Amino acid sequence: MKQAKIRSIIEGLLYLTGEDGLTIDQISKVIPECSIQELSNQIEQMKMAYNQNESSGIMIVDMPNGFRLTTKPFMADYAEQFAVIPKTAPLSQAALETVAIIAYKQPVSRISIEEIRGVKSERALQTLMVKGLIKEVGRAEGSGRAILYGVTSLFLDYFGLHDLSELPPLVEMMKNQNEQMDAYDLFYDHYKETINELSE
Amino acid sequence: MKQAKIRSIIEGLLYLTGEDGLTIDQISKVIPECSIQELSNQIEQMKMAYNQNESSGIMIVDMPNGFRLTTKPFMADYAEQFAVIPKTAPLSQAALETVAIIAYKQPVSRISIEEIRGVKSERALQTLMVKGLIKEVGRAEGSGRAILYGVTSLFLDYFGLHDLSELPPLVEMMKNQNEQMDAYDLFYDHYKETINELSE
Amino acid sequence: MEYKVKIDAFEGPLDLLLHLIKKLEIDIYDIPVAEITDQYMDFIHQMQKLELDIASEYLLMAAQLIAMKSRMLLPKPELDQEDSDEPYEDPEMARQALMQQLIDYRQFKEAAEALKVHEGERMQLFAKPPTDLSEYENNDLTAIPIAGRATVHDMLHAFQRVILKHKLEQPLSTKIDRQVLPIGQQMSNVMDKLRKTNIPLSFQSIFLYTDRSHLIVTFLALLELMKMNAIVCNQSKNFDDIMIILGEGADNFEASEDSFDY
Repeated sequence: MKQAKIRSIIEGLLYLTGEDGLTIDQISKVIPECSIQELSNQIEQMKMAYNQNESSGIMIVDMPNGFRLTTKPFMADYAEQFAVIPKTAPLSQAALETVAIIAYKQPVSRISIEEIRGVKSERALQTLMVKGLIKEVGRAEGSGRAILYGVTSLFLDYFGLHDLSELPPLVEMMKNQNEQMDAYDLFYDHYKETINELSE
Repeated sequence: MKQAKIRSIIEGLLYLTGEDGLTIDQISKVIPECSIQELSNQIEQMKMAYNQNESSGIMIVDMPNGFRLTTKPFMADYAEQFAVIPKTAPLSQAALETVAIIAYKQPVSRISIEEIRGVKSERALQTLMVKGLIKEVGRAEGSGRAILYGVTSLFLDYFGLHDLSELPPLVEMMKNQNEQMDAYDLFYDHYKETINELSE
Repeated sequence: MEYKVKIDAFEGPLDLLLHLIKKLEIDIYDIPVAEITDQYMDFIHQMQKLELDIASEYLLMAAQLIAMKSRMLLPKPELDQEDSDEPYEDPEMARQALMQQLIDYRQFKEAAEALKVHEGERMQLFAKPPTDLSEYENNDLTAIPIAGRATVHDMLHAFQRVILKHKLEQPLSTKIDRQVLPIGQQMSNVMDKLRKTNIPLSFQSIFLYTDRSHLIVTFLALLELMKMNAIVCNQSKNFDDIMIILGEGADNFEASEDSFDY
């Protein structure tokens, strides 16, 4: 299949699926004659083409396991004038801190979160649950069987991250690297597991 | 304003409004510095550009007083192929919430569902009806004679239940929430004790 | 006045301590307990003078700091006293623990800042709703392999979220929001929005926030505007979205913030 044809199909599908986006698997089911590798290459090149094209108001962005078409950032002002977009309030500082702790330490209980933050965090947890950014991922061992929380794939989407490895590294972790290397490795292995889970 | 900029804004807005499309008046409100004539010219040129661009799967079509973006005719086959791919999450969050409320509260009217969810639920109900997970089970007493909904045997089949009694009782869920509260209260009491201890 | 910052500006005692450490240019790895305790207590007293309700977490931290400071003034006990009833708590250990706690908290605070940037960037990007492909879709649910189906757990989870959302929307009993949104101002907001977009706006799109006072003020503002004929509301059939457009009296509308101060 010609390169132009492949791109036109991908663009058409991206347009149709809008905010839902597409996974590379879905594209590959529609264009079975192309390898995943080739499809990925085409998408990367399309990304660049949109970005470089000053006459274009749209672009391709990563989302967990896939891609979607969005307007370019400069479009935000024009888009808002249309009032077609329900404006969502950004997360509070409390919710941001709480979700950051969950993202880095998952699975983690509410009490651990509260120990780190030094304040009650129940309301922040509820907000994050309702927004679908976190979920219960299990129960702690022991008598309390406390609920353990983890982030969802919507978390990645909400913050525009492709996967958890794109989270900025924690500063302190870097500083005491030697001391904490073992802990870090464990931590990283755990990361990878979570990433695998999310991509399932 | 540069021609490229004008085109990019138009493309962005056309993308956002999708099937609804845009009137030339609406575009002109967003780009007031351009005459209607100039905007029409730009759009005509954009139309040609999309048509000539073999790498593009979308095009601009006319509608009364305006324009909208759509996929090119050749995309119909691919759209169909895409649509029949079994989706991993065949029920949206909205549909899941709605069917859960119906399962536990049936027979229940749309208005009751909307009161519980706090949002309009017409679309979710339609989806569930089309998929055969819910059905009309009667009409409410009173003036409105609102349609009452219940779940179908396909619902049981889909969720792998033999009958409705296998649904986890709601009390359980509430209890979990209370447990969470209790754990919290314990934690808080512990705090207070510490304060008392320290201030003694 | 030394402390212009309100206690609301902080996420808790750790956040307040980090603020003081930064302001006093103290090395977080070598915190002078006496100094930080005095500064912290100063702050708390200022707040108490202003009769602000100080959360228990702040008082607990105050107690811990004072305990640490006073222990540091005492001489270290002799070795043979170690197995006495009162176990000796080394204030240096407590200081190290507090330092670690602050460092841990600070790095998550920084991570939260980074996430905030990501959030802001993401909020600039918009996508269209997906096109309805149901005409092509296979609506036969039984054709979906069991592994691909939603589970009872998914459904319960969805339900739980509904309940949580309900709970979250109940007003907090402990917090009284004294921030008043004047009706006149909200009327102006609505009119500005209508004039700027110049297309009919849905009733829903006017209500940006779900807290009760905001909803009520916005609703009253809409009623006032209707009475003035500055806006017209239409609903084509039952349960449809109510659409709002500018009315004939729109040109005469000039509200100031205090025009409806009730």
